[in-house]
Amino acid sequence: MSEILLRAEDIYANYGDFQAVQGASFEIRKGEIISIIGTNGAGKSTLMKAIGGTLAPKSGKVFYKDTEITGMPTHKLVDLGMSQVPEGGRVFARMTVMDNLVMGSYTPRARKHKDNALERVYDLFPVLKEKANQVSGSLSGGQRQMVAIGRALMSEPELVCFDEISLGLAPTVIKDIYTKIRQINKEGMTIILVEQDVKRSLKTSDRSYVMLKGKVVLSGKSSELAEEDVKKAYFGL
Amino acid sequence: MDALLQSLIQGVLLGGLYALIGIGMSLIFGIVKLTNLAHGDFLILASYISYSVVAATGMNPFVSLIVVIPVMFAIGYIVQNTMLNRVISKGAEPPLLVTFGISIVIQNLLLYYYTADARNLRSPIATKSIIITDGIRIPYIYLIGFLVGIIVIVALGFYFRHTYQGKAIKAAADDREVAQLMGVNIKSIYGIAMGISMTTAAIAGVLVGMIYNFYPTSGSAYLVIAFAVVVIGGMGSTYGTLAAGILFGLAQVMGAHFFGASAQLLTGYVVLLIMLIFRPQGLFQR
Amino acid sequence: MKTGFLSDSKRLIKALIMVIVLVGLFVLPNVANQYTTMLVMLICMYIGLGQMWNLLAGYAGLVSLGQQLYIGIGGYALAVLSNYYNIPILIGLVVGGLVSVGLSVALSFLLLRMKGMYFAVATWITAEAFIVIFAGWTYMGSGNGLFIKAVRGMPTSTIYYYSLIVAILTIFIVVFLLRSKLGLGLIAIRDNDSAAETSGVTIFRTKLYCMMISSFLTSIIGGLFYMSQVWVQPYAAFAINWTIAGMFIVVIGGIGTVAGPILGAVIYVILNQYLSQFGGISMIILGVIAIVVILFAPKGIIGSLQNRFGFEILSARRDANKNFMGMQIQETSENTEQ
Amino acid sequence: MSTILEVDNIHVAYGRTKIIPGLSFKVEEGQVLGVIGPNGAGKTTLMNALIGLVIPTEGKIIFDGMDITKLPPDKRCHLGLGRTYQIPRPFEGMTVYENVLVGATHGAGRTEHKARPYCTEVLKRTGLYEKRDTLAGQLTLLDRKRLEIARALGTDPKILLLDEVAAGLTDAEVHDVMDLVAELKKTGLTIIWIEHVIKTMVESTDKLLCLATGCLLRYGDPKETMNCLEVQEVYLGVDEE
Amino acid sequence: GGNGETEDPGTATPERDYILIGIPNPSTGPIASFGEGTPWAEELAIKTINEAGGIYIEEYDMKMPIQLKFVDTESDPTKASEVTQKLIVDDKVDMLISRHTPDTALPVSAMAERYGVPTVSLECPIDAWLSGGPYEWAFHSFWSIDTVYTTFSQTWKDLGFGEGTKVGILMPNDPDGLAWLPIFQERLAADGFVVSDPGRYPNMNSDWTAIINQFKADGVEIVTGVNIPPDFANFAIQSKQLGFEPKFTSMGKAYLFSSDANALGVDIAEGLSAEVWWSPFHPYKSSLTGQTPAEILELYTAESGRTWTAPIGYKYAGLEIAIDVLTRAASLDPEKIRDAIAATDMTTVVGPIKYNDQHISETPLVMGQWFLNDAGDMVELKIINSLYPEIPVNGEAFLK
Ligand SMILES: Nc1ncnc2c1ncn2[C@@H]1O[C@H](COP(=O)(O)OP(=O)(O)OP(=O)(O)O)[C@@H](O)[C@H]1O
Ligand SMILES: Nc1ncnc2c1ncn2[C@@H]1O[C@H](COP(=O)(O)OP(=O)(O)OP(=O)(O)O)[C@@H](O)[C@H]1O
Ligand SMILES: [Mg+2]
Ligand SMILES: [Mg+2]
Repeated sequence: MSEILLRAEDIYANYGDFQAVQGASFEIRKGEIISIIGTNGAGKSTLMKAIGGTLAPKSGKVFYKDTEITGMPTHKLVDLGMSQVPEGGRVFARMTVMDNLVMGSYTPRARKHKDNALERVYDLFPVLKEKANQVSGSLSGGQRQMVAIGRALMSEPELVCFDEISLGLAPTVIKDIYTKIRQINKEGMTIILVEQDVKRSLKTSDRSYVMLKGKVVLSGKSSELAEEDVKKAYFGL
Repeated sequence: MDALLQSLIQGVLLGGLYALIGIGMSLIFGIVKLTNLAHGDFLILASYISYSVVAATGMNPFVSLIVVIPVMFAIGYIVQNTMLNRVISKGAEPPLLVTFGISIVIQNLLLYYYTADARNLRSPIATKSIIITDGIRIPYIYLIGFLVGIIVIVALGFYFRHTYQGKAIKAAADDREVAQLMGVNIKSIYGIAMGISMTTAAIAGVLVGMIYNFYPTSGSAYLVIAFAVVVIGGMGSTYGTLAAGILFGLAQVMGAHFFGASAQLLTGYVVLLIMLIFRPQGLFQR
Repeated sequence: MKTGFLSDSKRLIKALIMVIVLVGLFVLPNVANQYTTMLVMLICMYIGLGQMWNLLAGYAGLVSLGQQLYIGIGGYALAVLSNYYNIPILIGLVVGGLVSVGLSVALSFLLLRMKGMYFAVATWITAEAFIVIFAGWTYMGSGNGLFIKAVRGMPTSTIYYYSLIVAILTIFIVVFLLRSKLGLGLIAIRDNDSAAETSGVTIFRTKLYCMMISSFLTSIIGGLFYMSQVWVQPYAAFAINWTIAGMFIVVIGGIGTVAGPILGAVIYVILNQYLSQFGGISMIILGVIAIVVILFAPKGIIGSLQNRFGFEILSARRDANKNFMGMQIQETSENTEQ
Repeated sequence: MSTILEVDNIHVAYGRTKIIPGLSFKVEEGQVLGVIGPNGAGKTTLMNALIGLVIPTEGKIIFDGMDITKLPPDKRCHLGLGRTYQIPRPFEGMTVYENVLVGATHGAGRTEHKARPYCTEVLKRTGLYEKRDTLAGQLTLLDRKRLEIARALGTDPKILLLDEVAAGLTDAEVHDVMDLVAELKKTGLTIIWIEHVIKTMVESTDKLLCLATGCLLRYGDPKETMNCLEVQEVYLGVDEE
Repeated sequence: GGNGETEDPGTATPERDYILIGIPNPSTGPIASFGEGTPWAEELAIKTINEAGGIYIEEYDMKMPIQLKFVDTESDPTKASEVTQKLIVDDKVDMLISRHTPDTALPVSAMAERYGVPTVSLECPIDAWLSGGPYEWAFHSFWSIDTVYTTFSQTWKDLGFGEGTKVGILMPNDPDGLAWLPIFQERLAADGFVVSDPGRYPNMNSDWTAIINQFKADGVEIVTGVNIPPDFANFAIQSKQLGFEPKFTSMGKAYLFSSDANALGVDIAEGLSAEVWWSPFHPYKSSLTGQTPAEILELYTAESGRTWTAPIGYKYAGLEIAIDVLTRAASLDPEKIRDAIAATDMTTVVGPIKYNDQHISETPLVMGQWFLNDAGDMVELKIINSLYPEIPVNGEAFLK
């Protein structure tokens, strides 16, 4: 087995007084794809924020390659090789598509490969090349999602986390994306998928975690998880 | 005829200076979305710092920039990081009040240390001109102001268009959280933006100090000019600011030329309001 | 859930307190010393100024830096009408208010095209332009301004009552407005204008009403200020300081709350009076206080208290369960899901 | 059944970029019309044109026999057009209840008193009743989408325009939305629904319209539209499952 | 009327054992340079009398020392009016002294009238102060614009500028400019000068090209008017840049203080002439200590390290008047104090004070010019013309 890349231990995260994540743990090994699934409001996005540094966890620890990274500022995590696509196709609305993508290669490590990476993204989403000089605030919903995904890929991360990757994308594009994900995974990128589409995520990932009300209630090899169990865990039946 | 040409020249040159006064504000206004009511006072603060440096070392005011710029950059960085960053996400009004607080503190500290006496950074070229004809002259100091204004603005334009850091500032202003996810150090990036704004204020402050006399309260007059330039040019648009500065400067000087001295300020404002009717988001804003 | 009885009695107590406070304020000039009367008078004026700025900035999202325009108009209206036409002061106040409304309507066609800080700056520049206009207008006494001779001997207590009534009026109007359909539309526009528009809110009209109300009352408050000051002069009458004072009051007290400007005005007036004796450093202290308060309580004092204790005085919030009229201390929504 | 909405050869452009170069179709009263198409095809743009956020450069939009091509959004809302936003835009400083109240008072022209029971009903129907006092800024994505629908319903529309309200929902939740749509349809509401979830579209719409680069690719029975070769090519992709 | 609002002590035990004089002062803001020297000058003035135990007050049959209460007007008339009200109703001052430009003198005098507080006002052109009248409680002393003109024109005539000389006037649109304008226009015309008037420019004007162009076109030889210092500085520098060099400049307000004059740079400042309201060369003596202006200012420079300014004389004189009045009134009854002010007839460091029925007493004004000092690095003021025989001339006017 390959080394553990990221390990989250007993994470608690709050919004004010409200506990959105209540003791969730998971780990991911180098080269894996894992999926985190759960109903709306289960706390998936919050967990990702807590790991990615945009929301300080109340308690718990996060390790990246055996170094503790809990509470480390986000930009440092990015330097270490973690990247995230937040949910909802968030783009730098007043910047052009091209500048958005270029921002993806902000880390010194990624800057070197900027031109290559840009080509790859354009390859994946040809429409973005057409719109390279359009202000991204005026893109369609799906196009924004493409920018967000492309931007994360620009940083050539070791570990990337996609929150609701297929949101707003047309079926053709979704298919492409999933093919692409498997491909970049094979090229060595470790991937966390946060998805609503249970079937697709089970199919794509090596292992899965099911979250309910802020806790991980089920986990295991995706291929071994029975659909019945997942459903039960999912709805807390 | 000479008088008209002289006014035209003066208007354009003055406009370059106006653009320089406005550019730092426009940057912070458009990109960080912060209305810095203390911009004029920072500018005058730079004039005073330069004054002290010149008084202590006897160097040329321009040379004093090697001290003034780093000091102003640091002040901007610190002010942004210790105060403004804490309120920037709380809506438009708290930062407005904080910058106003900073404005009165600067004014009164200056008054305290430097007294209400008039000061300037007069250098021998202040009263010299290039004489073209008897009726047309180009004052060196305005010419320098104009050229420096253009250089600074072009440099800033390049910075925001072609450097990662420049883009990071814009990105951070658009979406803080996502910018962090790109690896931007959000804590320092606004500080850097403010530092750059203060750098332009430093340059403008030294020029203003060489052209005009200044007092601890002089800042407010420059704030109005900066605002006018920003509104005409469109927030955060570097070349827009340049065009706006020239338009505003020309409007004032030509207003005075055609309608008399009393019309000078008013013509400026009228041009500004007309601009706003046709381009409510500024000249160069999409 | 509270029982009907409980909330009824709470309401009664609340009403009782209000009545006592009101009666107290109305007899104040007879029982308190002259200085207290003057302080409360100033506080009342600044409450009005603050409430009106809050209505624009805090509720409608129209961050104005040009309220001084209406202060100036109010002062000048008083001066012109009483000096040149011998018109009684009170009528002068109202006429000033109406002129301001007219002006605000005319300006709205220009200003309301702008959003955010463009609006802020444009309002300020407009007021600056009015300095230039009034300073060049011989009829208005040009740069010299005008003395409002008719109010020279007016006793403080008279101005006190006018101010008190106007302050109460502004509070009442703000509360009433916010609990009306118009207020709901205003807040919707502030939060997201295009969504508000597709929800049926007519943006221009809603903002316009708001500007009209605020210009009318601000102008009346301007008249009151100049009743007490006697001399109206363009550079002071149209000075940004008026709006800054309003902003200080609202932001320190708590923007977007009704009680905020009241507390803010009390702090502002007392602080100013107290600091005035410290000569050179009074302004530094005021500036530092403004900065420190905002840094540690960015929502203002009332806003922060509300956050901590979870109640709202004079709330404009609608409770989905209860009828909204009547002034009661309401508990804000605690999150239902846990 | 009568035609409630007629789109007659509209051209829509943002500045110099033409998005919809001539599009015509009709919607019957009480129907659910599905709109699909690749990303960037112009679906949201079409909706913006219907609601008045962008004015077509050519062509006409006729609603209930009335030419509304140039009316501003608020007027259209008063006439009975309600919409949701693809990227939710709640009034963040307001509670969920107040969000709905805005539409119910300003959009539907009720007094606040009269709007109250109606809002309660809308909130219950959209499953937000429990959260009525929560500040809208604190909702999860799903609830924000629900709130979008609730707010649109609050305006008491004759036509409801839904923009990707089911995106990001789990199967069960999508079913909730489908039930809601079915229920709304029963009350005689006309619905125009943009969505990328094919199964849903096929199951719950009466007619399906496929857009590609601003042009009408196919308009008709949902199954037929889906089976159309061109649609499969540009939109669905060659099926591998 | 509001005059009844002041309370009458009436009893034999005083509420406090000192006399309180309120002094609103522009300590901060644009006219802060006028406020400089406060409280030094005022405290100097009350020192001797307080050391002697104060002033005898009949009602209480005791001597009471004077205490001063200063408040900052921030150079803002609105603030000035608010803080003056505080002095009156909170601190219950027995008297007010109001001075330093219309922005302070007018609102303070207006409040004095409303509340019926006896007030000594100084240092604001008489014409401007009168526009707020008629006054019952406030009394004012300074010079009038008419005198300014007479002084200016006398100097010009002495220098040989005769009828037909082209005079450019530079008057802003502010209370001073508007007050000076009609008087200068009328008298310039009467004296046969040819006037070039580019119009009322606003304060803090940033560009002077149009004005300079007109002066050049009209062949202006003398420039006169009244400006705030930054505006004149700017005008003078731009004039030089654009090649406009008038033969003689006589400007009010623009470079009264040594700091303002020297900030212009010696090349510009040398030869400028101005109205001088007070200087170390004034021959009067303090009614309190017999000190001469020169002595007082020497003390000031020694203690503060700053150069002298004319307002210091008026700060001092205000208290001279107040002490004289209170001594004569021997009462804290406002009406008695007021009557005592009306009856004033004395000589202060700024000159004789005797109010007329408009409550005005005109103080002397002379003409000064800035001369290069011996080292050649600074300019210093000398008096070059005087309508008052007692104030001697100590420099010879020159053209540049
Ligand atoms: N900014 C916020 N303030 C307060 N509460 C929040 C905030 N964001 C989310 N929550 C709450 O935290 C809980 C978990 O939210 P989270 O976004 O992590 O869920 P999720 O599993 O990602 O759901 P979804 O599938 O809808 O994205 C929800 O109940 C939500 O209401
Ligand atoms: N303001 C604008 N300026 C220029 N182009 C724009 C603007 N708004 C949208 N577009 C372009 O118009 C096209 C259609 O956008 P629209 O949002 O209608 O697509 P859509 O069909 O809703 O796509 P999606 O399924 O991704 O939401 C896109 O290519 C988009 O980039
Ligand atoms: Mg989520
Ligand atoms: Mg769309």
